[in-house]
Amino acid sequence: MNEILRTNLLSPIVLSFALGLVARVIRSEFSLPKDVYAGLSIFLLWSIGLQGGAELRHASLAAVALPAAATLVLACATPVIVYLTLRRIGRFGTADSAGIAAHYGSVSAVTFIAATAFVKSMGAEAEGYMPTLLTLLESPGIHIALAIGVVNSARGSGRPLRETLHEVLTARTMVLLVGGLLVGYLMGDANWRVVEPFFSTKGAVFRGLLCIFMLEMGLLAGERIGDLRKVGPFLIGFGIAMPTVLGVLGVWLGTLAGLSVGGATVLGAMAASASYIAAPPAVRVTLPDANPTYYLTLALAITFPFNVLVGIALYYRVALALAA
Amino acid sequence: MNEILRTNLLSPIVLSFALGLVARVIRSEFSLPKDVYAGLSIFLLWSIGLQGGAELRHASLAAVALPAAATLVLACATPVIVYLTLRRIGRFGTADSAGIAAHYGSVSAVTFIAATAFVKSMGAEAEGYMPTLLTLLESPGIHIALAIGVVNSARGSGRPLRETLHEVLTARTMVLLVGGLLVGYLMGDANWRVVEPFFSTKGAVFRGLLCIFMLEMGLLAGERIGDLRKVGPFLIGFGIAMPTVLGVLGVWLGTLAGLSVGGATVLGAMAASASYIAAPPAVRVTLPDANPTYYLTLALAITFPFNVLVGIALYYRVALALAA
Amino acid sequence: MNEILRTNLLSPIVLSFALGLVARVIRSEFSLPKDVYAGLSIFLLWSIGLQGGAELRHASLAAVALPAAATLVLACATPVIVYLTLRRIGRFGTADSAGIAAHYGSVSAVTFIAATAFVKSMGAEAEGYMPTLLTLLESPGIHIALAIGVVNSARGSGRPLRETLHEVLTARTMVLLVGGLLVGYLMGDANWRVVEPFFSTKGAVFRGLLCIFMLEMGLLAGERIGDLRKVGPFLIGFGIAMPTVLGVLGVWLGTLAGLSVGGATVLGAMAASASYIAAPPAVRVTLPDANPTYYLTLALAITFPFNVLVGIALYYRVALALAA
Amino acid sequence: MHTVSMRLITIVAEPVLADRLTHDIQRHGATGWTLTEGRGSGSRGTHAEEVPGSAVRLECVATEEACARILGELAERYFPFYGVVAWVMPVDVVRGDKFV
Amino acid sequence: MHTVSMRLITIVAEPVLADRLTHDIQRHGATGWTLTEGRGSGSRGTHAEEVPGSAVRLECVATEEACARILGELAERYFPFYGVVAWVMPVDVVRGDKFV
Amino acid sequence: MHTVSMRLITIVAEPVLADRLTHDIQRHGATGWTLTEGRGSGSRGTHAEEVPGSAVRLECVATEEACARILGELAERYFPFYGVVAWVMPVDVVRGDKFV
Ligand SMILES: Nc1ncnc2c1ncn2[C@@H]1O[C@H](COP(=O)(O)O)[C@@H](O)[C@H]1O
Ligand SMILES: Nc1ncnc2c1ncn2[C@@H]1O[C@H](COP(=O)(O)O)[C@@H](O)[C@H]1O
Ligand SMILES: Nc1ncnc2c1ncn2[C@@H]1O[C@H](COP(=O)(O)O)[C@@H](O)[C@H]1O
Ligand code: NA
Ligand code: NA
Ligand code: NA
Repeated sequence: MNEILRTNLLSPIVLSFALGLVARVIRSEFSLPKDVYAGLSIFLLWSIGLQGGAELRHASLAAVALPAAATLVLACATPVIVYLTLRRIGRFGTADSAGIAAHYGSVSAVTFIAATAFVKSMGAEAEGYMPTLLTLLESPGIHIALAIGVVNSARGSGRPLRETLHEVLTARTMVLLVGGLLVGYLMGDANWRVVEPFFSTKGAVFRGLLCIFMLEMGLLAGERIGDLRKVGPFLIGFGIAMPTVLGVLGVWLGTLAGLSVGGATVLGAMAASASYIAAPPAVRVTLPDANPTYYLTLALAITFPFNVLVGIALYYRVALALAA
Repeated sequence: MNEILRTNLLSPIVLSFALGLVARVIRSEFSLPKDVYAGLSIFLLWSIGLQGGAELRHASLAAVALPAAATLVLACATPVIVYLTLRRIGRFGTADSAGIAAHYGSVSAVTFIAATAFVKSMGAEAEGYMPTLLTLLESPGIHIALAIGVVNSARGSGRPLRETLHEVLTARTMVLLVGGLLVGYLMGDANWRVVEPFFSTKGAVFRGLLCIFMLEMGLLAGERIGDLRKVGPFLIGFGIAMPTVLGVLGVWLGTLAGLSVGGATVLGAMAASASYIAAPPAVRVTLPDANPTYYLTLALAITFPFNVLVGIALYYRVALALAA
Repeated sequence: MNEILRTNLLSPIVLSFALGLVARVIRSEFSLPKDVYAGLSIFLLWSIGLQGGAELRHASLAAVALPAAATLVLACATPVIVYLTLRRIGRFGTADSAGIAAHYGSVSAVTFIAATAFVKSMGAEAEGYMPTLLTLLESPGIHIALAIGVVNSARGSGRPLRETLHEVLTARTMVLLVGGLLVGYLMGDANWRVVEPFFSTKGAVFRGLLCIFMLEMGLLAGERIGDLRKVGPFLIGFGIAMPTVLGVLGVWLGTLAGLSVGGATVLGAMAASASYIAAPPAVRVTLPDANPTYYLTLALAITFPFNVLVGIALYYRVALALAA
Repeated sequence: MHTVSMRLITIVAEPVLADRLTHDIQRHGATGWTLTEGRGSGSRGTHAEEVPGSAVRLECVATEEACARILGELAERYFPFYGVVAWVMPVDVVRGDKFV
Repeated sequence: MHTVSMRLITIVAEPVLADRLTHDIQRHGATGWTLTEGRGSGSRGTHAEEVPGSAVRLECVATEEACARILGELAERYFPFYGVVAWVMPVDVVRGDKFV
Repeated sequence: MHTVSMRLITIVAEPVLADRLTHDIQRHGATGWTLTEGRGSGSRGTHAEEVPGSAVRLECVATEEACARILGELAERYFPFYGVVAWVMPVDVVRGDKFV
């Protein structure tokens, strides 16, 4: 386990994240310009989508079917598990519980990439069609959690749930992931080979831009560190224990569905991760009573670093054990 | 023709454009950040210029002279043909006719690239010095059309035509295309080889960034779709018929001037295309009476998609026929 | 010398700079969007840092120690030389002298890269650990010059010097250079090889983006050309003579410390260069009495072009002579 | 120059609200609006934005009544939940009919 | 704090007009201006911009007379053709001589 | 809608001052601020910015006294050295207690 952790901690992705964190802690004014940050996240999502589509051509429907089903099971189970844990054990209100559930119900694309890179560096590359599973996991969990929240909440935002669901389905992340999947699939191998060096998630461009993006992720997480006091010990523990549980669940389901060790690890990391791009605005407008400090601090300052630093390596160990 | 069309429609350029269009139609809030969009268009124009300059070193003056002359003929003929058609047949006013003529008199760099990529994928690569022709065609047509408009228009903007012409000549597109041509020419082969993988219009970086740019082009075109009702059936027909006429004229002149099938196709596409970067602001300030809904909808929502989806393949068929 | 100059003047870096300059002189409205410019400078600094870190793994401490010492000597000597020259010979006030000294005490990363590229094209590649020296030279000179200015200045900004020094130490340039150095060092060779094609300062991406950055540098320098009249003949002469002196000093110290011809040239160029990213805001807030027209015009419109066009070639000649 | 007195309402809010606010003010009779992006700080620390502290600034010239209705809706629907501030001031415009 | 009463004119317009407007206001005696970029919506739907809906917002503190002259020029040269709105309001400034 | 009269102070300055200004106004009792980025021109030609002419625009709703104190500090610490202009105007706000 030590060697695994070491490999992970010295990866450029983790080091860049750590640098960003440190830069914020020493109160550097450095940050990525807004449009550069947005441009990078567009590039990363679009690349993941395209590559997923291109790889999908080489996968048989039969091979994808079971892992896809496992992913959909996760999409439904995750928000419910999170919601009930927070309501019953944490004694949180409806809005807060549902709001946090929406974040864990969806997935963090950067965690996905970090996991993909990690298993590759351990010599256990994941299945090529994993981005398809990412796309499947992106939005249903948000829908389910918001529906739970709205149904159980007396005081709504006065805004039809339908509008928010439309927004989630047509959000940037969905357009780029689903659209990229389609474009990558349709363009065919010859066209893909032309742009592959640019978009491939294993290539120098993608990996290099990802480092720069992780710098900013570190800065953003660092910005939330002061909020750790505000969320209290229960949520801090929750932000570590819950991804561990969900990650192991994801690895187990993935292994059951026939994924390789690498694939199961990545699915576990997806299940364990909390969205901080798609979920926050959707929750903000639909469940205005939910406290943003809770869900943002959990997603960005606790669960994201936990997964990237330790969680992924852990899920990999579990996947190895289950495969044996 | 069917196979040709299919190749074109499944190219990443066209697919990305279509995705952007669909995203707007389903009312997604997705769009490229402003600075990213501007940065991409700077990169694309600068790459075209550089590559044109680098290739020009390998072309003899004799080989370039005739195609250049053909291009200048097109630059003068296009705005006049468009202006007269709109005045005489369409019964449009001076300002509107001249404004639209300025757009068709110039050229759409993205259409140029789409055509270049298309002929290459058909195995009929265009001459290396084509970007030089693009540069030649960029601005004279705008000057001619604006001059026609100002001379025939009673109500001017109270602004000296000279100022606008200076603006057109020193606009971003001109600096990047003409400047890139010079820099690419002067830097020599050894220097070009160092940066070629990054700037080459056939390379992964250029093609990849072009896809992302096309996404936004699709969004922008989609934004104008609602205006199709406002421009009326005459202009919709005009936006398809006129590029067809100009495209065939361009292919014919190109073939006469000795261009290959690929080169004649690309020249046709240039003639057929309408500028939506350089022309709109120039027309807006010089001919304020001209209705922007007309020229923007024509350039972006009718002629651009027509050329990219169908026109280029058509001009290629014509070029093949003329060469035979 | 003629051949050397010619090679330098026809490099893409210099040509792009010249194009930007010309574009501003003919009053083109062209410029890079703000966020693109900031994004490019982040990329360039981060790449230099990473590559320096990756190369440092292959250098023995013994080899780096002497050049590092020479660099620190330069960092202390440069601001003092500049300050005394301006006070004693130029009869400038404390604030102006110290403000200008802070700029020459630091270093221009783009001049560094231009010098690195130049010596490589002359077949005399510099040592791989040069970015480490750049990082060493970045901030001490600013600290020393500001301290001189504050101590000798009656009228301060009412702001503790400590705050400004903290700002300089945590500024964007420092985070990216020092942080990049650490990340590049720690990630190890295998990880570096994955991202090297993207970040390498010899690669197509870095060189290509540098060209685009130089375009904007030309525009910014052009913007200051009108200020040449305001700074007067003494400072114009100073902006050429001082880098020559400092450049020769740097080359000499570098040669003494055992650097190769290429390495000594680059160290000379660093000593001769004036910062225009880190120094200006630090001087502005700490020495508000110092006239920004002086230090900005010197750094951007005189010394930067002088070094890039002529100085680097000169320092190379000197390094050759000293090595012989 | 003949000018007419109107009201200018300025609303600063969390970016997630941008689209809803522009719809709201048009529903209350505003004929146009201008939006700029920036950042800010106030009583609510945390915004649900990717970039903390970002804010949109919406301006609208409208009649006194329209501004009062807009303020009322803000107070009811947004003030309790969201980071929103708003202020109103009288302005002189040419072509007053444009804003009614 | 001794303050002087001046006028603040705010002009929102299509971006193509940015340079002309800054020249115009200086011609009418303004000593400075501030410009921010944003987007907007009004009576004219379509702007000749690459990005539809983009708008520039120009502010200028000047004397009442200068503001009146600027409004006059706007009304004559731009209002009939372009997407432009403008409003004027009184403001208090320190160092009133800076703006004359 | 019950409104309260407050003051809005707008400060346009060189970007290097942004952080200091936001601290200053909070020290004088402002409870919040909004900042947008733009560019401008005034009596001082040269700013020490990478991009010449860039400017930040800081807005703050506060009490009349707070605004007076802020203006006083600006006049003393910044006006002599830096490119800074500021203006104040009365505005009506809902929830006046938010700004005290
Ligand atoms: N006193 C103020 N003056 C100007 N803008 C303010 C003020 N208070 C708050 N704001 C802006 O309104 C947003 C929301 O404020 P709040 O609801 O207090 O968090 C902040 O992000 C600021 O941009
Ligand atoms: N009532 C309004 N309040 C604030 N800004 C407006 C208003 N009407 C128009 N604008 C701005 O002025 C620009 C031009 O307006 P128009 O000429 O009506 O198309 C729009 O893009 C808006 O940014
Ligand atoms: N009369 C004015 N109206 C509006 N903004 C101004 C005015 N004068 C100066 N400014 C702004 O204040 C900044 C500093 O002005 P100055 O100190 O005069 O150089 C300028 O960059 C402008 O953005
Ligand atoms: Na999840
Ligand atoms: Na054309
Ligand atoms: Na130096």
